[in-house]
Amino acid sequence: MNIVEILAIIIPTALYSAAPLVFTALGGVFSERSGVVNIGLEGLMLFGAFTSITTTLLMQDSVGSVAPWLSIVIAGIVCALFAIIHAFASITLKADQVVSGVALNFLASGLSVFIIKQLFGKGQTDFITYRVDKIDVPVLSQIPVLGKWFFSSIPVTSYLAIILAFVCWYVLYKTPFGLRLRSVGEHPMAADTMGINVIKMRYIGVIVSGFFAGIGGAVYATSISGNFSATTIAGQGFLALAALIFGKWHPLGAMGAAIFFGLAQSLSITGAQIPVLQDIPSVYLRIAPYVLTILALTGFVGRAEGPKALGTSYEKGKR
Amino acid sequence: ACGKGAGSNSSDFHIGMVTDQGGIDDKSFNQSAWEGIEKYGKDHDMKKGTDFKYIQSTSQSEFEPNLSKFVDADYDLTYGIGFYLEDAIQQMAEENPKSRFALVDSLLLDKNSKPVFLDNVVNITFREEQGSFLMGVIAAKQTKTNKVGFVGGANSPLIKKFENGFKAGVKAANPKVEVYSQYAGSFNEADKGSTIASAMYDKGADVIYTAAGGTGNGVFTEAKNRKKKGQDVWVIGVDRDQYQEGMPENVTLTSMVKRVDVATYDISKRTEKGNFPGGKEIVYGLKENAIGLSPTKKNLSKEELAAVDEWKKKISDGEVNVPKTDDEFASFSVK
Amino acid sequence: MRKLLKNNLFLTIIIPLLAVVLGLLAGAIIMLIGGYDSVLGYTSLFEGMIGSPKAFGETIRAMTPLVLAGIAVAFAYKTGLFNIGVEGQLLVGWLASVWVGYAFDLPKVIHLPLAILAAAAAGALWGFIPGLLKARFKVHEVIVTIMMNYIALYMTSAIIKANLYAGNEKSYNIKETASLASPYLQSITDYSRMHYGIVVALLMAGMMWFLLEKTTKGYELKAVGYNQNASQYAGMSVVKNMVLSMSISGAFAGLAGAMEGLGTFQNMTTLSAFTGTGFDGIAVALLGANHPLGIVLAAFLFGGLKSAAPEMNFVANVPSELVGIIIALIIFFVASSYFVRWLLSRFVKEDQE
Amino acid sequence: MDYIIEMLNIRKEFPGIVANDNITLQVKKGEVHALLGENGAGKSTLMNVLFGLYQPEKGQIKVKNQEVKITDPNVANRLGIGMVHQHFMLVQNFTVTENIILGSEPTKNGRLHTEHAAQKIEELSRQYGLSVDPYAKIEDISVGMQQRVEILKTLYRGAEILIFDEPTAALTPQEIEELTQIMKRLVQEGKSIILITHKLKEIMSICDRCTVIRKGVGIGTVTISETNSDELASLMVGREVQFKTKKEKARPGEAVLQIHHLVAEDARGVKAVNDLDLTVYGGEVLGIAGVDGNGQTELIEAITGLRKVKEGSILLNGRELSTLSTRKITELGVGHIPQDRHKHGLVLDYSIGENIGLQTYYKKPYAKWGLLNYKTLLKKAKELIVEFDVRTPSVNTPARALSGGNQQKAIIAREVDRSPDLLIAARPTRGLDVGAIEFIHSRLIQERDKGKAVLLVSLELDEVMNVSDRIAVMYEGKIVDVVNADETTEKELGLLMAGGKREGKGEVK
Ligand SMILES: Nc1ncnc2c1ncn2[C@@H]1O[C@H](COP(=O)(O)OP(=O)(O)OP(=O)(O)O)[C@@H](O)[C@H]1O
Ligand SMILES: Nc1ncnc2c1ncn2[C@@H]1O[C@H](COP(=O)(O)OP(=O)(O)OP(=O)(O)O)[C@@H](O)[C@H]1O
Ligand SMILES: [Mg+2]
Ligand SMILES: [Mg+2]
Repeated sequence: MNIVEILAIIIPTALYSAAPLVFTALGGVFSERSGVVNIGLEGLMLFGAFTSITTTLLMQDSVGSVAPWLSIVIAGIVCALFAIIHAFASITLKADQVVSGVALNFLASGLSVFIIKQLFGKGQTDFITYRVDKIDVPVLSQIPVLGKWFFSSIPVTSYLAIILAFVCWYVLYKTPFGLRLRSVGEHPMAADTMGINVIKMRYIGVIVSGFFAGIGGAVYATSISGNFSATTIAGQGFLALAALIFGKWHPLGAMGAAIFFGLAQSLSITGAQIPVLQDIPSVYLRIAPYVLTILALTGFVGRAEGPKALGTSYEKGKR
Repeated sequence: ACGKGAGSNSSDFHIGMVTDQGGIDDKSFNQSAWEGIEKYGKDHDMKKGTDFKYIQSTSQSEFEPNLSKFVDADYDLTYGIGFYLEDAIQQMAEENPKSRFALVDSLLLDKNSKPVFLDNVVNITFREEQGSFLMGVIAAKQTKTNKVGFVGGANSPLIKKFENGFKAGVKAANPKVEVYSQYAGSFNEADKGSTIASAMYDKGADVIYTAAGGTGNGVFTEAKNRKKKGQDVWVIGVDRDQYQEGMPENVTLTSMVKRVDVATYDISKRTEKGNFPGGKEIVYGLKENAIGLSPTKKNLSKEELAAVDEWKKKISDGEVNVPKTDDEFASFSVK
Repeated sequence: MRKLLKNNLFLTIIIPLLAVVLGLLAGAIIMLIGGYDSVLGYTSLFEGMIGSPKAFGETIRAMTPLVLAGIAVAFAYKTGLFNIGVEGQLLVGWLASVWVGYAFDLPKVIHLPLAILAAAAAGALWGFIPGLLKARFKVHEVIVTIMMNYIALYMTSAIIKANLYAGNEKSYNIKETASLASPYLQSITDYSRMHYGIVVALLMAGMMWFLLEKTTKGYELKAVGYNQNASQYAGMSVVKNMVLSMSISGAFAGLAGAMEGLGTFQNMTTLSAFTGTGFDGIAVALLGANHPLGIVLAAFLFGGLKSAAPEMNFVANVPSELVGIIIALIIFFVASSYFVRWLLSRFVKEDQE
Repeated sequence: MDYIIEMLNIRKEFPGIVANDNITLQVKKGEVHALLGENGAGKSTLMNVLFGLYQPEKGQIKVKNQEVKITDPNVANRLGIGMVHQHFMLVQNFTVTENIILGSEPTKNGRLHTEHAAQKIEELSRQYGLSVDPYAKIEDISVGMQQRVEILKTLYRGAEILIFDEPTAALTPQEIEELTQIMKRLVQEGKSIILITHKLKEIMSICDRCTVIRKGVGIGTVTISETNSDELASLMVGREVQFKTKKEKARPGEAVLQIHHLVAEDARGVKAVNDLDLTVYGGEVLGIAGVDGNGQTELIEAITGLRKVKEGSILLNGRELSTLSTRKITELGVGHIPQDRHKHGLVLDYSIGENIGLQTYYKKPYAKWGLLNYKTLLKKAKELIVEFDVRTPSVNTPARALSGGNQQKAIIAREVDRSPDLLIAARPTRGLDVGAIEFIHSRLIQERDKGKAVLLVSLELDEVMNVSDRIAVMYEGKIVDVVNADETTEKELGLLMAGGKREGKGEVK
């Protein structure tokens, strides 16, 4: 296999498996930019996967192939609501944000399987009939080389994720809303003196993160796993969190980091199929993505400076 | 814990089962094992939940306590499903010589990991390699590219049986066919499954045999995506008839079914009849119809089926000895 | 009552208790909604926790690694670091203990401590790396520890496969001389798997408290956690203290691994997914308000609930996941009760002076 | 008589304290009205009430004779009330414009319309003589500049009444001068100003009237033209206050600190201390005068081992320091009162007692074999709290909850108690009231009289002149001249600080 063919395997699979991380990491950007740590991404993602699969299973006979798409939206909404728990505990009740995030994870995993057992009488759902499929982009996929790399056998969701990253960037850096959200995460008291409702902004941040993380989980479920069980989401949320920090809390950075994971992942997996890499012991290939990330951070990315007020609850008149 | 016959005494024979972390509805051997017990229960009007019952293990540390629940409630026979329960079964069996256990998929191993046998434990194992061999034959006949793939879960002796059996079958049916094989490293990473499959398909394989549990889901996903786009690719399922998983795109060529239910039914019967085969390894294979082709054969051609029957006979007659390990495969050949 | 409210200790105790009660109440409601017999559910749950000597023994066994995971998280937390790498540190500790426990032939007095130390050392190393990267290169410890978790997960399996493989996806068993298992403890808890690890765990909890509250090192570690500039100004080495803090935290986590390797299982399986103990550790630390005593109690509760879940499932058919839900709710209530605490503290301020 | 602002019988309580007890404040249109009081007297609180950050328990607020309820800063803004906070309310990594428009952003079809805003800001800053670059990031601009941004924030919202909470505490003399001009300008343009400051000189120079608060209670309002600083001071503290710290002539001894050809770089790698020579003798206070940013900070950090020494030598009693660690240097007898008490001086989350132990916790008798003996540590702390009259509920109160004044006293207690041969005091009276200042200055003199060397760095000329025996003027990383305090004048120093030379004398190297 020559390099062109190898890339034609690696890039599409990377974009394919990166999409859920991108969505989730973008969600994280909103929450943490508003000053609320969100360890709960894992739980939100899991709950999104759960919601999308259940709803798809319930809808698919009636609505057919649009079921997964509907379910993704529903998952987003449900998780936006689910995230309110985190918001209420950590913003209104001033609970330690990490604590309530962790609690959210426990709750999500317990509740989802519990409900599954209620609904289907078993801890693992059937497979959905209609999924989010990989597609070849008409015309573009015909372009020599590039077509195979970037426009073949990639699900629409991957493109949506990338587009969304740019939308988020625009919203956060080019609109009043974004300016206010970021100010609340940097210096809530300053924002307050400028008449910005800190509490409200933070709620929005957390709820948006729930929405996107839910979509992230749903995308994973409907485009990759195809069913839901306790182990469907196992750590992807934490990877998304890492991507968000890796990307320095910037939408495009987070997207880049998520795709970087995707690439490293698919390289490490397809490695066993690639002539040169074949001979490397598989364990090295498996840990490569994580080692690479650490090296990248240590090497060139360096210090990740989070929002100044990240993790602190806001009290009027506290110095 | 509650004593035997809590509720009613519809029967004085009690069967317990402890799943491994896969859970009761793993679409695999836990589920199949339970189906066998359930069937046996129904046939002998035993009461589900009291006369026959299962506990799911959510973590490795629960195996032992879960088994002991049945011991304490002195059930007559307790199944431990999957080799992960080996230690726990051994421990419990030694502590409770009166209770009888059945361990699926493994022998008991001693300190130097040599097999040991306890009189109150029956070891149930299967000749997965035989079934896998037939899958290999089918794959070799089916492929148009002369390339096929095998995707395994964790790289363990058990899954190795699937791989080597498969490779042997391919080799036997058509030595020119190349087999790509790769292990995902775990049974629950669908994304890895689909990435591996995608790589194999891209390299020209058109049939993939998957023995990888949830990781296999990814293989199906990938195949369906490609079938949709008109690519002629197939998946061979494992453990149960995975025809449904292949729908609606219909990518399941066939499945290697491992009838754990046959075994659990059989052992339960023997035990109730009073001849519990303790201290033995009971092996189930083609001969016992505990290993074989899925009932759904829609996608198989006449000659594929013919070939299958031919090899089945050879194997049953012991003409062909299907390799389990890499070494056995290395020295495997058919005249 | 006022008087009591002033007593902070009283608050620290009453609030978690309250949270636990509320959590269980909520759990009962969920059971009812799910159409289960919540009375039977809870009776069996408590049966499974402390109903019999054996159940009790299993609860202790289950809590042992949780205590250590908990203090690992808490220690880092108290020194201004967030260690979600406990999972990985636990895994390498587990492997190290098993390896030493298997590979050497020594008298127990040497072998057992050696195996335990090996676990601590391995865990410490796994904490040292993120600590160093944080201190030297300002790399966020959260990412690095997450990455280190995966590296640990895959490397431990690979090493077992390569060097310790006894078949059936597990390593060789450790030698008797390295085992924490105790026939005595087992016999008094009619053959639970309770082992001497609990002693280690409790000692370490005491150790953490002593280290942070009674030593100059602890004073430094906390100072660096609160304000690096001031610590530098006072002549403390920020880098050294950060690295040390993460290493110690990692060592605790590594010991949690030893509890599994030398105590409960006597070997290690080639895991393909995380054990979750590390993340439970975060919950335990938080419920225990990062205080050693609180952590021990929290670990007892979580350990008990977890080890009793199957019993509840067995007797009352309530899905084990309910326990997860209850735990989550308890954490929420505790977390939110910092708000209550804050409110009360305001009252208290008022009527002094 | 029409007032633009009337705060009548305001009462504001915080758990534990009554911050404002029945205070009345009446501001005329177009005047500069001073609000004077000790640390913790309740000035900021009162202003935060006016600005809508706090709600009063009792009292009435009128703006232009209309009774109003100021429920949050938005309302205040709408009523034309703007506030320049004591601790700046600026988002560090935002640009000037972003900070100013925050909360009332101009948009063009949903998109931030920064260019437009930037123009408006430029016009404003031209109108009021504040030269501010709208596109600069806050973290890159000087404190004085930042304050002007705060002012622009209020003007941008069309404020009629501007509140300044201790605006000069953080400023250099030059910046203070500029600020005074700006205020005068604002008043000309018809604005009214409420000014909180501890510096009576400023009040005397620019204010029309002054309201005095003591421990939360309104003492009264005086017209500046009819009073003098002494009266104001005693009104505020409730007793006579000593301004000119009294001290006998210094009796200098051996050279304690000798610096030769010292070079140290700042964060950006620029030579902030550039070939500097300086000697401080025992038994004298050497003051370093200079405009902020001429290397004072770097110099101190170099001496105390917090910053790498590039070249040159630093000798303490003949012992080389430049290669030693901060701890070693401290142990050799250097005391350091840092210029930012919150950043360097204190661990705000530690109790005041623990903070007092910050330099000695590891030494006998507080520690043995690595074990910390809290009992002795806190016992010692209690003694010092009494000796230096640090006003705190208890030794276990977190440092965070103390007033800057008291926080500063605690730090001084800690450093002075070790009776170091060299005591470095960097801007020791920042933000403090005259009472506290008086106390701190006298402690510095006491150390001198014990024969210790005291190195005082301050941006406030009268502090330097008042406390020091000799004054070294620092300019662009060098000591440009050393003069005797009682022989020099503010004018001369001002000249030197601006890089000029003293007539009759060549530039000293
Ligand atoms: N947010 C708060 N919570 C509790 N107490 C407070 C708060 N803010 C101020 N106080 C108390 O109110 C009193 C007055 O505080 P305030 O900030 O008004 O003093 P100040 O006059 O501004 O002092 P300074 O001159 O140091 O600025 C202080 O004793 C302080 O303890
Ligand atoms: N959150 C708070 N809790 C308790 N007291 C507070 C709080 N915020 C401010 N204070 C009190 O308000 C008073 C003045 O606070 P302020 O912010 O003006 O500090 P300061 O004393 O002026 O010192 P500096 O000006 O150097 O910050 C102090 O007595 C301080 O204790
Ligand atoms: Mg103030
Ligand atoms: Mg002040």
